[in-house]
Amino acid sequence: GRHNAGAARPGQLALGMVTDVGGLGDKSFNDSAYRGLVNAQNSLGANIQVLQSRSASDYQPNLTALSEKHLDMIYAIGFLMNKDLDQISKQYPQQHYAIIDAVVDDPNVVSATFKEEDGSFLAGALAALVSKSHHIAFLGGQDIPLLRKFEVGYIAGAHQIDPATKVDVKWVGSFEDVAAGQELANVLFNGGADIVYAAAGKAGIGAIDAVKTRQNAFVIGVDSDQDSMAPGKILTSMVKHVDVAVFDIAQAIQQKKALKGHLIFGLKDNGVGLTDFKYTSAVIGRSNIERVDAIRQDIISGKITPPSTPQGLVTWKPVKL
Amino acid sequence: MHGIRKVYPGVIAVDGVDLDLLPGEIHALVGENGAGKSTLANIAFGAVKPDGGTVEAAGTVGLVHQHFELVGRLRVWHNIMLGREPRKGTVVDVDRARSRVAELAERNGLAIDPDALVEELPIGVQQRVELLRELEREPSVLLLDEPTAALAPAEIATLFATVVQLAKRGTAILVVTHKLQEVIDYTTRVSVMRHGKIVARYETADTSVDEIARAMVGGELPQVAQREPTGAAPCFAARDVSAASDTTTVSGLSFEVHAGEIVGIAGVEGNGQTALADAIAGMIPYTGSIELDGDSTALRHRNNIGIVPQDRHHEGLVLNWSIVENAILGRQNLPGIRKGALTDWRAARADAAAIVERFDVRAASLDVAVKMLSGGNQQKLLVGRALIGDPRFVLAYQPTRGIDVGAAALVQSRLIEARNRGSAILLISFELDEILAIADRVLVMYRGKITGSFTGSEIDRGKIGRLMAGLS
Amino acid sequence: MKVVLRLLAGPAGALLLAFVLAAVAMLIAGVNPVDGFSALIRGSLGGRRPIAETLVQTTALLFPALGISLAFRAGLFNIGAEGQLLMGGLFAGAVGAHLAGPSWLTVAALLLLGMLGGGIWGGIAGWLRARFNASEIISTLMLNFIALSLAGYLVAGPLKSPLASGAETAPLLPNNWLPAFPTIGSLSFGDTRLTISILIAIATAIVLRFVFTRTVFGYELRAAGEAPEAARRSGINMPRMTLIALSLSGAVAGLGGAAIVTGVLHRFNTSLSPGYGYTAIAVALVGDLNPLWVCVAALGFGILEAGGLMMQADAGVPKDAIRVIEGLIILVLAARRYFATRASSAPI
Amino acid sequence: MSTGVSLMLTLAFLTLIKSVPIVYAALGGVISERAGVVNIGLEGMMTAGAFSAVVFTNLTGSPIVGLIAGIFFGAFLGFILGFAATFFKVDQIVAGVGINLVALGGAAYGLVLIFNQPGASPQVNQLAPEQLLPQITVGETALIVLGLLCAFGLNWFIYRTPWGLRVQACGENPRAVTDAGLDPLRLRLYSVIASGALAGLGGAFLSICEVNLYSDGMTAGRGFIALAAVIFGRWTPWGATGAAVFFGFFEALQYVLQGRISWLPSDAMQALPYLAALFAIAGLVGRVRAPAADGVPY
Ligand SMILES: Nc1ncnc2c1ncn2[C@@H]1O[C@H](COP(=O)(O)OP(=O)(O)OP(=O)(O)O)[C@@H](O)[C@H]1O
Ligand SMILES: Nc1ncnc2c1ncn2[C@@H]1O[C@H](COP(=O)(O)OP(=O)(O)OP(=O)(O)O)[C@@H](O)[C@H]1O
Ligand SMILES: [Mg+2]
Ligand SMILES: [Mg+2]
Repeated sequence: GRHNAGAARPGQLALGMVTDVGGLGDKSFNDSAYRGLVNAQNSLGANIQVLQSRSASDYQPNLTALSEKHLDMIYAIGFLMNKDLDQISKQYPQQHYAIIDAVVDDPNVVSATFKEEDGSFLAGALAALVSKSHHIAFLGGQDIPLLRKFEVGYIAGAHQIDPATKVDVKWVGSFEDVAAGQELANVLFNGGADIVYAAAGKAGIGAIDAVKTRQNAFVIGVDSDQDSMAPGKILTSMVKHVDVAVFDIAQAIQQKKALKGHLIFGLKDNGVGLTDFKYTSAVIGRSNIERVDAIRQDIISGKITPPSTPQGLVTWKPVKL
Repeated sequence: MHGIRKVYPGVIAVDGVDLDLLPGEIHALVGENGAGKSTLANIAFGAVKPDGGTVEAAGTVGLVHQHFELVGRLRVWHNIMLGREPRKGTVVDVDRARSRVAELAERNGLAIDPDALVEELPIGVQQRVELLRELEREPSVLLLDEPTAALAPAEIATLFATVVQLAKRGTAILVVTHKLQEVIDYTTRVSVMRHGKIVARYETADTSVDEIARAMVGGELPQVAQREPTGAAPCFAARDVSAASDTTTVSGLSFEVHAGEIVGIAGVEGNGQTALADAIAGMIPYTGSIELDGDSTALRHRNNIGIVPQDRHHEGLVLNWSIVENAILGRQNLPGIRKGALTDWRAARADAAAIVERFDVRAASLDVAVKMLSGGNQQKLLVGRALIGDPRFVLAYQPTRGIDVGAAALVQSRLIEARNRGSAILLISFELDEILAIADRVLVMYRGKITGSFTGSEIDRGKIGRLMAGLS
Repeated sequence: MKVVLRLLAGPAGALLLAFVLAAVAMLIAGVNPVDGFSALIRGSLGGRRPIAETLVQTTALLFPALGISLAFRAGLFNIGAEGQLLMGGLFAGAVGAHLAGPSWLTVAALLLLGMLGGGIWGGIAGWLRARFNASEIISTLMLNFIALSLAGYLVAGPLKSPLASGAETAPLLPNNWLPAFPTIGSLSFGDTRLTISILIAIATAIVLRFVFTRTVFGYELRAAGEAPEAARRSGINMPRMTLIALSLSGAVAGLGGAAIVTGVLHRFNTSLSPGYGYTAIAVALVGDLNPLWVCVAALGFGILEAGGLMMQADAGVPKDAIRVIEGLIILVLAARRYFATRASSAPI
Repeated sequence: MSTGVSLMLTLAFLTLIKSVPIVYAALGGVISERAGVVNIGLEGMMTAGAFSAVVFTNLTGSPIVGLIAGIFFGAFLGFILGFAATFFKVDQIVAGVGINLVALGGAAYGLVLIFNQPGASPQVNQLAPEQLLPQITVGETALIVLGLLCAFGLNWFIYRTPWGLRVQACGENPRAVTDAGLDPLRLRLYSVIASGALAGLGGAFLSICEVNLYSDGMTAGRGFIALAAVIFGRWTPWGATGAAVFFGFFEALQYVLQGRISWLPSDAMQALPYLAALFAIAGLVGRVRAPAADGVPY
């Protein structure tokens, strides 16, 4: 098997991971987490095992199966596993666990969450700065609370630059339907938006496809660095470094460092952030890049607090700087 | 065919039969229901594999099934020309197909609309389609399994005229039938089957209806029961009923059936019998009123009534079910059968046993699926179900269709016995003889209207025949 | 020799073929079939916990399969068990997060709510068919998608748990959890996910069988399915039968959804089912629509599902290869009737 | 161009594009069911078509080869279902469910085996990606036209040619076909193979024409929608095509309307095609009847 290197040798770091129903290949946090795991395999010499889940009722047996193997760390990828992990971690108090995107308050669990709204805020600000039509768009996968953090952060960021910027929002209704992602991106572009922030898993690939043949139009990628998928057409990617979180935790375990119960990954530690505009710096321009960086500092310093829920967005006002 | 043998679970359907068909002969195959005629015909055709024996045929073999094998949702011409469609380039030459069918029908005296949808045709007309389909292929051996069961007398005559013509041209013909007069009138030889064996074979010229019938049943024919006088209490009443079914309409029908009376509806098929029967059964909407003892809902609720439907396979039976299960269909809510929410299967089984016993249904057991029964035995089951428990009112549509002579006499007797015990019986039949034999009163139907009514001594075969033909 | 041949032509041959195909699939996946199969058996039957997991999966398939059987028996092609299951779970989950009271009462209430949810969903299709003669194949299928949208909307919005960052309802109060499977002698299932829902499912099967074979309603339902025209002519109110049959069918599937929510997940979310409602169609048909055989078929599929997880964990067979193996086994099972008739008519 | 006009255009083109894959699969459903085989496996056949088209395009660089491969592998699954349904007399629905599992699982696993990456394939050459109109590429146009031709051709085949009439008879009463000296099993087998080929083509449209990669779950239930379209269209080629366009239209409509009606949640919008279908079938009064022997092994 590809993911299962067999039993760990004595002394070797043994890591396990349970994906959520999105599974490997989601081009989102499952993939990103897997990258972190592979990094651990390569640079820490870890032995890794991955179990994929087909439905919510698979989480528990999968977590149990790994727990029975007494690994050094078991990662539960995705907020949907929080209840199950809570239960399993109590059953195996000696076992260490980590969960991504949710908080489980048990002594043997490390929770890692990300400030997606902060990164998305930067993406929105950048889009508002670059947009010629003052009209940008957000394309979401499924309308779930986690994705709403991306949406509202993005809108707030745009409004921070120019409250008159129009932001269209559409949802694919799926993270898989690439064709639908493409057509919806087309609809958004044809509707006048010139930048689409595609936070839609695999369906986002469709948006990247849609932008390739268009002039003066851009997509902002998400989760991983997608900039090279259509060089020059992807303004930037709002990366969410689940891989970094996974790797950091593995490293801490190996070095027997104590871990905090809840790790929050934000802009400061590069847990979230924009890529380095490798292909697009010319289009964006120096001054815009500097403005975005200034906003980044303001968020880190606490001057700006991007909203993370639709309710928060309603009461949120652009911050006078 | 030599030493043909076919065993089904529980029955030896065909048991060592030898049969030669000579070119140019019309060979009749007769026998009781379940004797094995259809099985033998199907073996000759090649549709059923025999367990023993050999079949040899010079040339092609055609079979006219009694339970037709037609494609209901296609048109007549297509059914007849299936597999032999005339072409114009790569497409079907519809005009040629149509005219071919029209010509074939014309030549054989079987009127048909080549463009009609088969499923919308009455059973008698479907029979013609099935026949024409085989005639079109001009097989060198033609097997006809009860081809006349659903035909009117005039059609039977034209059919046999065709058959005789075919024989003259050298076709070998086997006719399975229960109408012994046809045997005498048209065939050259006759084989009698009983319990899977050929028990007698005659040159038709040397034999008689009686002799064949005796050979069939292995003794004397049962006598039809006597009618006894009954009081004439009104029971069933139709008033000014108008209705339309798929193929026929009726308008302004009014008549009564008294308790202890058999009223026969005489008429050529297609004159509204189906619409009338469907309206009475509550299967189609109608205007006017239909009442049983003054209650217009009684019929709909199936309380105490018995119905013999027209098409036993689709309307009457659940083919995959056992005799027991079928015996209570339509009666499942009667007090004796239904106990609270439950079915009293013991009572159902007793009823089934009673039907099988009283109507001489021949089956390996009460638990065999009715699709395993021969056609005539299925029909007997259907009639038995309608009559069991002496219902107040019985609607019998062609009750003896496909039933052998002995069994037909039995069924007629059972109808008369039910009448004698006070049932009101409405008999719809295309066989005038049957109506004349058992009806107390005869109504003639023509083009959806009742054109004549005859009671007791007024009943006059000639007058009725003329009215049936639309003459006055 | 002849006996062996005969066995090979029979169901044993079908199973053997299934195993050979599965082995080939494993070899392609780079897995030693011996490891694969032993993981399958260990994961499904190899001890108390695996057996419990097998029964959890069996239960999840059994309810929708029984619901489907009921509809199919009435001649109604219900392919909407997935949506009905979801609605049942949704109803139970939405209320279960808040319902307080004596446990036996609230659990029973939630199960009934699940039946109500599924029943409404089936009933809509039944009503459309009865009233407008609208094909239940289309409507039940469409209702699957609509259920998913509706549930997705509700859990992301109005029913969203304030605790969860994801799309799901708040956790069920513990008094609303289905009780664990009773201890048999020294065998306790308290620490597994096995609850009394398997007993409820089996009881449902027995009731259904009783309804089919003993009651007048069951008789009429089967008549409607076997020979609709004959049934109509025997006085059965077909539209009413359609409505009732599809509602009941949905209710049974919905009960399954509620059982998953109250017994396994203890909350509702939209990834409740990996497609149980679709696989259950195969389960119902493989079980010949006979409730007791459907139980057996569900057990077989449950073994595959539970064993499949272990194949992934221990033998490293990827989950997609497991799906292929399941599909192959279903294909071969579908052909079992052919093998069975061959066996009975094969010359010896 | 005013926004209104451009919106209408967007809607029109999107309708066409969203309909095409469903049209192909639905036509496949028509031919198979007309011959008496219920094809629940359409979804799997689309998946096979979509996946193999990408694999072969990747292998050869030619999307035309990919398209042909898509048709071929769809037809191959059709062959399996057809063979199982005719010569093995299996329950067609069970077999269809099995085929779906094998295809969906097989494609997902194939991604790992062939491209060594789960979830989605790398991008491959797209079939004629040149933009014809702002909305629509040359490849899409070609396959839209071909789809219409297929509908036209199937209609002609079923109602005009002798073989089509025989296929119809097969779905109604295979015994009558046997009696006519023909082999209904063979006719059924061929029909299901054709069905798979059409569904495969529909899948290939999704993967190498509309976009340029295969991603797990990208058929997103379209095979089942096609099945509904077959019934909706009363088992006729034009009816099924019309029903497919109906679904395509409402899918397109929800794309366009989303976000424009602020009080309607996006989930309600996504349910639009299905809700529309529910209302439509309720309004479709009259008898809708499957071929008499549809689904019955012979
Ligand atoms: N497929 C079958 N399975 C089991 N038994 C059968 C089957 N076909 C026929 N039989 C039995 O074989 C016997 C002969 O049936 P067959 O249909 O040949 O009778 P028949 O002479 O044509 O009767 P009828 O005059 O009623 O048509 C009957 O007892 C019937 O029940
Ligand atoms: N729907 C059916 N399903 C299965 N077997 C059937 C069915 N209909 C008829 N049969 C079988 O075929 C045999 C012959 O049919 P049956 O005796 O009922 O008809 P028939 O009037 O004698 O003429 P035919 O030979 O044209 O069918 C029956 O004994 C029965 O076993
Ligand atoms: Mg017969
Ligand atoms: Mg007969």
